[in-house]
Amino acid sequence: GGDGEGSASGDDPIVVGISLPLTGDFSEPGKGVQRGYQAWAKIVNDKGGLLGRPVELKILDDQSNADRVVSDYEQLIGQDQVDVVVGPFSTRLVVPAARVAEEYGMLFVEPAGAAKEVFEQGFKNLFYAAPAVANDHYNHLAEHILALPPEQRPTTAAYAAMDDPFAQGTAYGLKEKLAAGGIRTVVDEVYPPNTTDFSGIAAKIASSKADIVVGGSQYQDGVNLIVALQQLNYQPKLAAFSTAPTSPEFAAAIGNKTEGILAPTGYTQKAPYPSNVEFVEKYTAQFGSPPEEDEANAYTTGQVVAAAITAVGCAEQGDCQKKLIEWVRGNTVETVVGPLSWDATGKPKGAHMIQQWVKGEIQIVLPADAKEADFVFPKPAW
Amino acid sequence: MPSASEPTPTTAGPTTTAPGGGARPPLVTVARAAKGIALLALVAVALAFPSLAPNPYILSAGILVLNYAVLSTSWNFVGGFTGYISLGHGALAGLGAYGTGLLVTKAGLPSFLALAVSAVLVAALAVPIGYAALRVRGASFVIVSIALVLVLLLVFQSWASFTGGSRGLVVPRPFPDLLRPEHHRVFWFLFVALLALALLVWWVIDRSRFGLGLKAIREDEDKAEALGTPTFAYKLVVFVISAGFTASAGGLYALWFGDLDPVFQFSILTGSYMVLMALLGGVRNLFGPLLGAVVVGTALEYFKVEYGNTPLHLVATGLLLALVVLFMPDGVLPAIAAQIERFRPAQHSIREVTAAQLREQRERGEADGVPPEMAAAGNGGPGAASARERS
Amino acid sequence: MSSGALIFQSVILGLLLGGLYALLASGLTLYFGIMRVVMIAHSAFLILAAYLAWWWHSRLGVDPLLSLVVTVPLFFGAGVLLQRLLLSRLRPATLTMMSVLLTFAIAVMIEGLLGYAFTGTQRRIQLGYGSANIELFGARIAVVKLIAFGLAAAALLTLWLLLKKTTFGWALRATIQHRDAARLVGIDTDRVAGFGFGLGLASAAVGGTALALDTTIYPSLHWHWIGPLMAIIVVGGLGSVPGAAAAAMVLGLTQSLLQIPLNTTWAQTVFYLALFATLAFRPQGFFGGRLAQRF
Amino acid sequence: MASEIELIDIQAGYGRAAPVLRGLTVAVPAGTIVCLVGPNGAGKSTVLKVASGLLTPRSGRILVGGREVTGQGPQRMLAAGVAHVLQGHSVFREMTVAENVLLGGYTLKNKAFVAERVEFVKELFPVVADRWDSLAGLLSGGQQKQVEFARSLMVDPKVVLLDEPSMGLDPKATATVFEQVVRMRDAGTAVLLVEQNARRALETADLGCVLDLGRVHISGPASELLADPQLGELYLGGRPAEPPVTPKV
Amino acid sequence: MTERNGSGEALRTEGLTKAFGGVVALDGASVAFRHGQVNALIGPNGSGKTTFFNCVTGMIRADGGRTTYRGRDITRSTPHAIAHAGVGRTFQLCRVFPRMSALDNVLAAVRPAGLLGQLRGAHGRAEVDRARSWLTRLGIEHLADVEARNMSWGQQKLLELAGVLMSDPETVLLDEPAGGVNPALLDRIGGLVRELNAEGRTFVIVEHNMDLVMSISDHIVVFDRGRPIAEGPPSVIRSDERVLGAYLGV
Ligand SMILES: Nc1ncnc2c1ncn2[C@@H]1O[C@H](COP(=O)(O)OP(=O)(O)OP(=O)(O)O)[C@@H](O)[C@H]1O
Ligand SMILES: Nc1ncnc2c1ncn2[C@@H]1O[C@H](COP(=O)(O)OP(=O)(O)OP(=O)(O)O)[C@@H](O)[C@H]1O
Ligand SMILES: CC(C)C[C@H](N)C(=O)O
Ligand SMILES: [Mg+2]
Ligand SMILES: [Mg+2]
Repeated sequence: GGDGEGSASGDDPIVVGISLPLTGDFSEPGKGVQRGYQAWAKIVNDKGGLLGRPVELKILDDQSNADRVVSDYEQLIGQDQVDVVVGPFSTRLVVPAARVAEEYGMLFVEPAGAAKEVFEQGFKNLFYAAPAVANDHYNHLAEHILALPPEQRPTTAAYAAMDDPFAQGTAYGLKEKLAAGGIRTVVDEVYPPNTTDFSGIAAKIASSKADIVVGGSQYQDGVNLIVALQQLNYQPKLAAFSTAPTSPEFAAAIGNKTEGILAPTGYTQKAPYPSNVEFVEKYTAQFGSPPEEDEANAYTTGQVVAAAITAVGCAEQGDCQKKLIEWVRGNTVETVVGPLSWDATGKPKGAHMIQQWVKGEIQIVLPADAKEADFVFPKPAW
Repeated sequence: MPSASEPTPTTAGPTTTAPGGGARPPLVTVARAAKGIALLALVAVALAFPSLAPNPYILSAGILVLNYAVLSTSWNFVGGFTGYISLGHGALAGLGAYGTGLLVTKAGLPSFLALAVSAVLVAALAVPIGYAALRVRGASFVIVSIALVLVLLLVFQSWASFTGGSRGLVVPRPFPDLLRPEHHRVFWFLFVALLALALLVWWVIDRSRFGLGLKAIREDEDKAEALGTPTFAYKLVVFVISAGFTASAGGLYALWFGDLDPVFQFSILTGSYMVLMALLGGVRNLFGPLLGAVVVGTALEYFKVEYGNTPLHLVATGLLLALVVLFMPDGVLPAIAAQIERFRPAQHSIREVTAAQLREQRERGEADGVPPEMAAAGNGGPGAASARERS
Repeated sequence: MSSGALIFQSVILGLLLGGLYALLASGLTLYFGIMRVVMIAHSAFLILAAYLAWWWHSRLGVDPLLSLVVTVPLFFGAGVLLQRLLLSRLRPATLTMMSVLLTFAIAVMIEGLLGYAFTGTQRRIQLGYGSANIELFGARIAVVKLIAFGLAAAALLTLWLLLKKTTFGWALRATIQHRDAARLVGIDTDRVAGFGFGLGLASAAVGGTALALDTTIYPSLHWHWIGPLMAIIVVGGLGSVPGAAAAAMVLGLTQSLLQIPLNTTWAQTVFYLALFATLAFRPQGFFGGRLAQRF
Repeated sequence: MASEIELIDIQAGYGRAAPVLRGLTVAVPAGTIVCLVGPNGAGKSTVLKVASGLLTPRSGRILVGGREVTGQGPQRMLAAGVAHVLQGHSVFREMTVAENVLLGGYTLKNKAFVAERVEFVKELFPVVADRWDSLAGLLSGGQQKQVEFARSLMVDPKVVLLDEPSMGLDPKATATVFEQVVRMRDAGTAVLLVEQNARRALETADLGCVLDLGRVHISGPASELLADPQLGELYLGGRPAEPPVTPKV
Repeated sequence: MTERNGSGEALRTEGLTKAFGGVVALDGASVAFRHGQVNALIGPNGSGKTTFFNCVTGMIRADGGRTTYRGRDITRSTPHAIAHAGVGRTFQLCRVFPRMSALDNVLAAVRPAGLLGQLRGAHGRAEVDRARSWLTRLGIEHLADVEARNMSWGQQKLLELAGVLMSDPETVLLDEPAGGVNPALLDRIGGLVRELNAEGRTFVIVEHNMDLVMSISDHIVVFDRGRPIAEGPPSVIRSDERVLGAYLGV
């Protein structure tokens, strides 16, 4: 399905091919990314499109399935002859998708391939449209904890991460730093993506009585783990989970017992960049609520592609793609998450912020210069 | 060329081989000619497809179908000959794929050497697996085969340090410089070659004494054993052959596709697609699984393109399987053969005679010196036709 | 860090899990051991029931337990129809094999329809008491898990009584072993076989609801259940309801305890190890008996 | 004399295939044994299946006790008083001998009567008592046949259809079976008996019917059939050279 | 066929024992069957005759005792090895390959040797001719291309016999060949057995049809409760009191 409404000019549309996990493991964030792309297309088209041509999205559902994502991009590029492609959600799907794009010589800007593995594949066409890679997401939190006075500083930590490059990347990025700072790891669990029963893991964490619990989660697994921990009445001093707590569904999913839960984010609605003000406003008008991180990442992706197309002056398969790739590699793009530029592997050069649920709302607490609320430590009981 | 033991109750039976069967009716010759032409057409299509495919996507979809064809033909070594229904063949393909991938990435073998070594390793591994699994029959075998997939899934998910776990394993490209359409073209021919080899081996076994022994196992294993067939050894050998081909298909897929994820490599769905395809085409037929793969594989791709955003392809698959099981348990090819049968003049192979007529015949026969013996031993009579019914 | 407490906690979790396994495996045993049908779709129906409970809760806001009032009769009816319209059409000679494929097809269809209706997104019932728990000698028992266990136990007991204490159980077994002979002693075989299947599915309805109370569900979740359940009925001895229940408790407990030294995934392999060991050393299972081959 | 069961002009067959029975008529009066003989595949078992409602005839009528019962299933037929012992092995293999025998009385409400019958069959067939709790499928071939026959003795029907009850039985058990057949006849039951042990059966029976190719070929008093030398050769086998060693009932 | 010694011992068991749970099916059965004879094995239902066949042919493993065939110990051999040694059998409930033609049913009994033998075509001219000649001898040649499941009981019995004979056993064990077979047909089966015996084959026949047993056997072994209680030629057995008591029930 496309989103080509409002095509003012009668020109041939620029078809953007996307495969997204609208169902399956990544469906919650996947739908967020979809909304972000849709908002981008609408905003671009409302302004008359790119190169005078309207933008049309062609979105396929890959069901969070790495096999499907490959055949989706194969279909988009080979059969549907889309003009450009952009990435799906999550590292696990981004890597195989990027390879298809590369082998067809296409530019591949993606919103959600944050794990360091993405940049180790030798892709020449890939660019991650967000500020930082997974392992650096918790950098501010690690600094903050290690800077606490010794008597306040937690001494033990429990980690549970999904067997997923991104989720593990975040948790282990933090783990490395805390362990180096002398915080002992007492539980270190890995679970496959489709795990539904977390009571065993929760029992181990609870009985370890760790001061800190860190979940390398995507979405539903984070929710399940938190509920399982709550069922065992485990009360850590600090609880951090990647991705899940930033989702709009999160609070209801765990029965509103959210107080004090932490999560990293690359985006804030309050960021002062001019395009962000426009984005938040128009997005809110379109969808009724302000955008979250996933939406923003998709929007950023769109911005990068749009900038390249506008600058190079073409959008189709073939030689044009080489030019687009060249352009992105050599330039800095102003986006809703700030100015983005990339190294040779497509890795962005920026940092993430830390959010916390404070008084029933998720707010930025770190770094100090961006904070919306004070960091609460130790966390109140949940 | 299709199976000589095809159950065609009222034809001249194993037409290709029946010696002294008297003059062959012209129909049979026509049928043979038709088969020859069909075979040639098949070869022509296989060779020309890459040039005919309108775009690389169609070619890649074709490769998927071919992969299915190799898999279900490989499955049919066990399922068709011995009647052991394995829902777990997906695991063997997965092992082949991972074996190839790991040999390339961890041992640094060249891609196709890795493929060969992996196929041999899986075949070797099939000896202990078969040794355990083939000891039980019927439902227990199905359960074991399902368990095989599930346990390997757990192992490959959990043993992340070796297999990459749920994060998957990336298999380096054998031809890193090829653009994707070229890459597809090369692999199309590789898959065609593998399929041809599998078909050839199946065909050789089908007509051999070994094959007849396997079929006897399918019909009545204890009886076969009592007649002197070393049933266990037979089953094991054919299981190993099947595993080798299945693993080769898996390995070739790994080289072609490049990304392995345990959830898909060790999926019951893969195994059941093999069963569905073989069953649909007809498990007693050389080309049955191929036909099934073309039908089901094409349908799957079609569903995906048409209804891509919905899981309705699962419903369609299920529906198809259910219909086949309920109405065509012998497959399409035999069903077609049976339809053709109906247009031939009815031949009653079991004579309908009363005991009195029988005695007359016998007396006449004895005069002629032909011993009609117990010619109508329990003259099947009306059963002749009724027995063609699936009972 | 007290590992004694962890063990105790794991034992409790294992028993609670085992109860659910027991109920589900008993349903499978019913079709499998008694009716010679390999019911791959059992866990798909389980997930279906879970979805219905979830839907009931999220749409109508009613407690999922109340959905049983609808799902149990509904599933019973579905079971009767399934048996009468589909399974009864299979040739007796190939019943076991073909029923695998047929019920496999049904499972896949259910999965597809669930995906169509509810998407592949993971769902979870958000209960007010979802994380409520009670303390027992230092261990914590989630209220939802306790309810699920109670449901399973009640259903299991009912099933067992029906099979053992009524002639229905006899009639069911006779029907499947020799249909014509059963008809000749006066058994209404169509009805009995249908009821048998209905009963099995009704147990899936209860199990599904119990499952939905405390776990996320998604359409393809049934694959994760089918393996352990199959293993349980083989270990327990095909055909024996008490055998399946006992094996379920033992394996559930083992799995839970193994999670302490191993991770969750490795711990699951216990089912398959038990399955292979059973087939290697005691193919007739550890509790029920299976007819040895006669020549 | 009114017949207890009558099959009139029956056409019957399996599936869509040609009919097995082609216009067959048989009647069994109360207190009479009618013996059906004929070559393998003649349709003898099919006749019994039609008579007990297992197989619905394509045309023709079935009367039990003068009442029309055409098209009714075995359950209703049993209620009408028709019992049928199948050919071959039809024990419930994975149930105990006890369960098998008791299932023979599935339709009975009277517990005392059931207990009485159980005692009776246990005495008649020692194997039933000896192996009361073992699975029926594990018994030897002949033992299973005995259990089957015992099962059929649990009820007291008006019409009994017996399909080769002596197949696989040892001489002693064969004698018991024939004794019971005679006892039933004497109690007024109508017995339709199919036997390949044809001479023996005809010696016991009152009337005989030779079935061939789905029709009644010849019928008449059993003794006349036995005496017909041509029939003997065609259907009953040549007289053994030596006198039979099987004891007479 | 290998050289056939008219007087040697074919099959011998010593103290063969088999119990199923509490049921003792074979209780130290020691029996010897001479080569080149038609032997009968009779006894009441459940006396262990079928179990004896099953143990001798390796289909089930005896708990104790020894079986030798022509002097070779076959106690622990697999069924196919025993078949290779020259012992063929039929089953009490006739067993054929239901979805194979009669011809294939018979051909399936061919035992190929070596890898190349395995891969040779199953329908080689020599084998097919031999198979057809067996079908002819058993009078079911016209059914060669009919699937076994479409045959009547009697035809299946003959087909099973043809298959066993195709595997060219020196010794044939038949379990109730007469059960359910029309008496007119039975006479001919008896004739065939004698004919084949004249060619040098040994038979062991389990049968309840005394007319048949008495008319065709040279030697009769009577089983009761899992062990032989009497043996001898028909004339002796017919008047043996134990036999009359245990078996014939008079
Ligand atoms: N279930 C069935 N389906 C199809 N055909 C059948 C079926 N049962 C019997 N027949 C056919 O019907 C005919 C009559 O069978 P029936 O069993 O009545 O013979 P019968 O006289 O009892 O023979 P026998 O002495 O061998 O028992 C046979 O030719 C047989 O092939
Ligand atoms: N697999 C088994 N499990 C348990 N008991 C068995 C088994 N096989 C045979 N038996 C028992 O062993 C005894 C001997 O059985 P067998 O079949 O050898 O008798 P048979 O002499 O062939 O009798 P028939 O003349 O009735 O065929 C019987 O009591 C039977 O119940
Ligand atoms: C921050 C997220 C958008 C990154 C994504 N979850 C990934 O797997 O890489
Ligand atoms: Mg009959
Ligand atoms: Mg026997």
